[in-house]
Amino acid sequence: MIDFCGIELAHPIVNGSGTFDAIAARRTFGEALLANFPFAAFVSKTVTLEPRQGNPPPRLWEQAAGLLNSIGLPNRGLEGYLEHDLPELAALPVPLIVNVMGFTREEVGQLVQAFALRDEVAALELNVSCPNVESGLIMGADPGETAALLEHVRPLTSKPLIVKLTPNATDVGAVAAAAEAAGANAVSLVNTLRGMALHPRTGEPWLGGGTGGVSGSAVRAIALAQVKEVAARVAIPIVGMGGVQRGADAAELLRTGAALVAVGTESFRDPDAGGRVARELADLLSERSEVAPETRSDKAPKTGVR
Amino acid sequence: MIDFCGIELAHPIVNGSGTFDAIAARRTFGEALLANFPFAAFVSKTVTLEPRQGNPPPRLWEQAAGLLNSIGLPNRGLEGYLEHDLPELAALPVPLIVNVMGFTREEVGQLVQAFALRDEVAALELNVSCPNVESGLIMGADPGETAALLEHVRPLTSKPLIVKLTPNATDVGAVAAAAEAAGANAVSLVNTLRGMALHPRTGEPWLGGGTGGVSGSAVRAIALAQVKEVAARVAIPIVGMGGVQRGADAAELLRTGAALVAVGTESFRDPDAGGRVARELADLLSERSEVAPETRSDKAPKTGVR
Amino acid sequence: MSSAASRRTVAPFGRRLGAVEANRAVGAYRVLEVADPGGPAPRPGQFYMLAAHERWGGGEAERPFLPRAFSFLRATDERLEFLLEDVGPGTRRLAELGPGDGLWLTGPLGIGFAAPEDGRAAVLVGGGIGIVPLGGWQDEIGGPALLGFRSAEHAAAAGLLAHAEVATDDGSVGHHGPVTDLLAEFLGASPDAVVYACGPPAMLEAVRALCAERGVPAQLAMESGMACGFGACFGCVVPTRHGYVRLCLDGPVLDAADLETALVAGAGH
Amino acid sequence: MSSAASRRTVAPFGRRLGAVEANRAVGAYRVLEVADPGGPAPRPGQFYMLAAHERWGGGEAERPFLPRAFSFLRATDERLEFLLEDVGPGTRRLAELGPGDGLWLTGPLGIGFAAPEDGRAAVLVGGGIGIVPLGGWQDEIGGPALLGFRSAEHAAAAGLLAHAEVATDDGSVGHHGPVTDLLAEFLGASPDAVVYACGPPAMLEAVRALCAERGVPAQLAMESGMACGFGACFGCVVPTRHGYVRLCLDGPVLDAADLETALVAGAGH
Ligand SMILES: Cc1cc2nc3c(=O)[nH]c(=O)nc-3n(C[C@H](O)[C@H](O)[C@H](O)COP(=O)(O)OP(=O)(O)OC[C@H]3O[C@@H](n4cnc5c(N)ncnc54)[C@H](O)[C@@H]3O)c2cc1C
Ligand SMILES: Cc1cc2nc3c(=O)[nH]c(=O)nc-3n(C[C@H](O)[C@H](O)[C@H](O)COP(=O)(O)OP(=O)(O)OC[C@H]3O[C@@H](n4cnc5c(N)ncnc54)[C@H](O)[C@@H]3O)c2cc1C
Ligand SMILES: Cc1cc2nc3c(=O)[nH]c(=O)nc-3n(C[C@H](O)[C@H](O)[C@H](O)COP(=O)(O)O)c2cc1C
Ligand SMILES: Cc1cc2nc3c(=O)[nH]c(=O)nc-3n(C[C@H](O)[C@H](O)[C@H](O)COP(=O)(O)O)c2cc1C
Ligand code: FES
Ligand code: FES
Repeated sequence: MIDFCGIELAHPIVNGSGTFDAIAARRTFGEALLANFPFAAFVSKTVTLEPRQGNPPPRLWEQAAGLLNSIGLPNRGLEGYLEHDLPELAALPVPLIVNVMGFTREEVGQLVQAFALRDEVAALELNVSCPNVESGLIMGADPGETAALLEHVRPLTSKPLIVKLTPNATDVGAVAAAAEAAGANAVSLVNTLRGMALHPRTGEPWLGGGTGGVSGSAVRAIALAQVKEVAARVAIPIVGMGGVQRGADAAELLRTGAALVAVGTESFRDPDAGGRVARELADLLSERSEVAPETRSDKAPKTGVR
Repeated sequence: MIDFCGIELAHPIVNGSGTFDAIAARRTFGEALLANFPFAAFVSKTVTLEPRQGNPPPRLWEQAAGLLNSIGLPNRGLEGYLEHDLPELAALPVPLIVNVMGFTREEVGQLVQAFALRDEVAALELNVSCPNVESGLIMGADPGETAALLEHVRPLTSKPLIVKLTPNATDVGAVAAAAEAAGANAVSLVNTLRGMALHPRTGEPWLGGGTGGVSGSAVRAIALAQVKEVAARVAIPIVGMGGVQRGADAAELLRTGAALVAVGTESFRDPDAGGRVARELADLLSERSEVAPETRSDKAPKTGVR
Repeated sequence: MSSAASRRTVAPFGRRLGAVEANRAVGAYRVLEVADPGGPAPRPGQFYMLAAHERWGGGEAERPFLPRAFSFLRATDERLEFLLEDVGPGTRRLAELGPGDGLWLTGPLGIGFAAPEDGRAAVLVGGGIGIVPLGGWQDEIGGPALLGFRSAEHAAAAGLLAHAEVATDDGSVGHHGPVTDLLAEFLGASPDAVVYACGPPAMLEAVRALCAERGVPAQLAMESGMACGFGACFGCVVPTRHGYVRLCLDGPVLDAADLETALVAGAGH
Repeated sequence: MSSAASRRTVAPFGRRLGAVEANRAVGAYRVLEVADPGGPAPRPGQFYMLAAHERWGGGEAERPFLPRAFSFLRATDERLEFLLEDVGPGTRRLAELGPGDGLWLTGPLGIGFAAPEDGRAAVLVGGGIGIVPLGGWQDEIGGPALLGFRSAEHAAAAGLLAHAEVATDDGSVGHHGPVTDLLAEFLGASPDAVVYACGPPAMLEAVRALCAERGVPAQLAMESGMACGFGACFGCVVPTRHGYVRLCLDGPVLDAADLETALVAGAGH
């Protein structure tokens, strides 16, 4: 078992918010999903105060070794989430982490406060980094803004607060340090990198939302560098993500300082990617400890495998 | 012919600094290189005041649809460049743009001043964005720093000054606007994105330089989004680059606001990539103007094809 | 296994490795026969996400990266038949697979066609590669097939369905004109029909408009760009009268009455 | 065409499309015969950058992306012979190409071996896949070949050279031990030799150290990770007594006397 901010997890692999809908997956795959749930905790898609339709289609563009998306955070809003989604997600066999986003500090505060009361929720992730929605960029790209947000919401809950950092920032390490100083229990990164594609025939922006965010293998090296920068600046645990496809990719993020690893886009290629990565990782770690203990890093991850 | 900052160019394709060594290519390909020179202007690799060996190997890591490099700006230094490189580069059949970088404003000033005197040099590109060398990040990631640099060097030359922006910045548009306001004649982007890879066996950083910069197809969508942001903020011409492989990629950058397009990593896959992209682009543009003039953008590039 | 009444066969969790057994040309298309041992019987109209086991990537513009959505033509005894049209790097890679090559498959996904209610007679309308989901459905519920194609080369695929009446854009076979001409004629004679249609957006929109005008119920098997196929990415939405729906989860078969238009941005070629 | 004295044949500018004519196994390796119509005759020790024309990418970890460096084994009549060892996604893809498949090639690149000066007798030392550049060189200057391999399966490639004496790590064929044992013995008998060596870093370093100790001149055909092959990226540097040199431009053949070590970070498997 792994301890992450006081939450017991069976292995270090979770999902990236917005890249796995456990409710839809259960409709598609039935109860087999629950019997083989791929993630050690489930991170739900970003919830906002009001319901959102999301961006007009097309929302997807396939790029070289990656995906550009402009989903626009469709969700039922806080009330709809509490009524429809929460009961179903609470029935999952793993702890639930709810990802929230507000357009003002007060909105984030309202969301945090609402979930603070719910026992079904193990932790909250603050999306301050969504590149599709204006405020995401503003709150998470600046250390001062991030600190002010945390100072506002920290008193509202004793649940672990994970700040999801945006990679579209000059100095993610400084933002992470500001979040830590203001009381964040963990940081997660990377969110998607701002990107754009044009319609091959018309030359107009392809995505209904204009610009979008890049994820997948294409961003793996960028994510690893950012996790390293953040690991050098904070002592709180890091949820590393960005382009993880295989157990070896997860092992690299762990070695670089992550305590957990999230699988995002790879779940689109393989619905059980999370489970596969967890199994490959376990095999790798047991191989290494058997064959060559001396080649393992002495930098232990911030939260270890017990 | 194209007019770029008063320089006449045969077509809109140039090379990215540091991705084509015309002197080495001439040794490898002989005079055929000059007869078929792939670029409309040649941008030389970053020159610093003092000679540099560059970073220890390994310097290259192949990532999904891209390259991660940590070259570390090896060069002969200003004196060596003037003595050895400049005469050979002046013999190329195209205008020469010299890319310079200093570790302080004064150093950049010295470099600019030295080249201001040389008729062989058509323009200067200021590398304020190299992610491998500390100062690169500092000068080009902050609008104030960029403005201060330009204010220092602008009086030193009447040659066009192109500021090469770093993509590792929260707001590239703001940096570009600061450069323009302080007298830059053009901006170029993107430089490489900070990235890292680990040795598959040891788990230590693979690159001798620790971290490096990502280029190639993987960054194309990110580059396009940044060019769009910058185009919305400045009126000076833009040299767009990042993952250009085909004429269609160049056309997209032009359409999004670039006046010229640079080919970088693709030259490693095809030494004549610049020439091929220029030919494919010309075919595309003539096809479009023949077949469907009404589908062309009404946003003309800042510097048009006459 | 699901009963005939259900529109959704639940998929085994995760992707699984199928094996290509045959790849043959049918006119301008390729039929891929894939062994899916242990795979459940899908409902007509459901689809699969497919990717080549090897070398999925490295095509034009360094793609494909994501799996691709395909209806099945017929499914018998744990063998699936797919019909492919080469329109880009993903379909090109799949179309070159030969016997023994591995194929990742996830599915069946989405919901299939609903059986005709109140004794209406089924008529199947297909355009181009859109004939695919009609194959298995016709085997189950019968009914004539009105099929539109670009040219005689493509119309060769009409042989994959029974009782097919053909229209071509170039008039090289069958009726010279859109397949909706045939449908209009049919509905004139049999106004109590229910229409099952699949094809390019413009065709589906013409079918929708015609059926709306005539007050005939229609089910449209639609397309949109997909990344995951199981509701994970929210990328495949199409607008309906009740807001956006994920086509991979609440479709690909939609009730025409729920649509203001069948023209979906980013779908079609 | 270059004279035998020159170490560098200039390459046609750009990459060109060659065609695979044959692909056969030689022990653990594959020989790829490639038609290079109009291509110039390379100098032994020079190399080419190769990439498959189709599906270069989509392998393990979504690679390859860049072309790969390969010495040629022999070059005759505008046909090039390459010998490949499958060590990763690039070599794997190339090793599966068959007759008629296209191959991008750029080259010849770098500089080849220099002819023996002052009448010294040549001895060729190869380790594993490192035997490749010795093939054409032996055809030109003769001399015995001392070849080291992991096992008998790999040692089958010794037949590609003449007068080969073999050593294997596992003793399954020839001398049981490193090929430098054979070289030490040879130099004991013929101290006036000049050594031409190619192989894994550890072997080259052993050759370098031995030759330095014996005062025997040696030329080492080395490896390092390359992106471009023509001096464009500055990525392939190896440290020499005179600083870093680009191996693709000033090598891959280096004078052992210029090296403090032949162990290059990031080279070898
Ligand atoms: C439910 C469903 C069932 C289907 N059934 C079948 C079937 O039975 N047989 C069949 O042949 N096809 C079927 N399709 C269509 C098939 O999925 C597409 O043809 C396939 O995904 C195309 O992939 P590609 O790589 O070949 O082409 P792409 O290059 O992906 O081009 C396909 C279309 O996608 C768009 N596009 C182009 N470039 C990009 C990009 N980079 N990112 C995103 N979009 C892009 C354009 O509109 C283009 O015309 C079905 C689709 C759906 C949704
Ligand atoms: C001048 C020269 C001549 C050569 N001649 C021959 C020849 O005749 N025959 C032959 O078989 N080989 C030859 N080689 C070696 C050949 O170029 C390599 O084996 C090939 O590039 C490996 O590519 P790959 O994709 O198969 O393997 P890779 O996965 O690229 O692995 C090869 C090695 O590269 C490193 N590596 C692993 N992953 C990465 C990564 N992502 N990015 C960068 N490096 C990585 C590791 O050290 C690994 O062992 C030559 C090399 C040079 C420089
Ligand atoms: C289609 C899609 C939707 C996403 N939605 C959200 C979201 O709602 N909230 C959020 O915090 N991150 C969201 N993300 C970001 C992912 O959680 C993750 O940070 C990112 O995709 C990088 O990981 P990957 O490369 O493994 O996909 C989304 C990513 C994708 C691809
Ligand atoms: C190997 C390598 C070396 C580079 N060296 C320099 C350099 O010396 N100075 C500079 O300004 N940019 C340098 N760059 C950045 C490129 O000029 C270009 O901005 C970047 O690679 C993006 O374009 P691409 O994706 O087409 O390669 C280098 C890039 C690569 C890949
Ligand atoms: S394709 Fe991902 S939600 Fe439908
Ligand atoms: S491989 Fe690029 S300089 Fe040698």
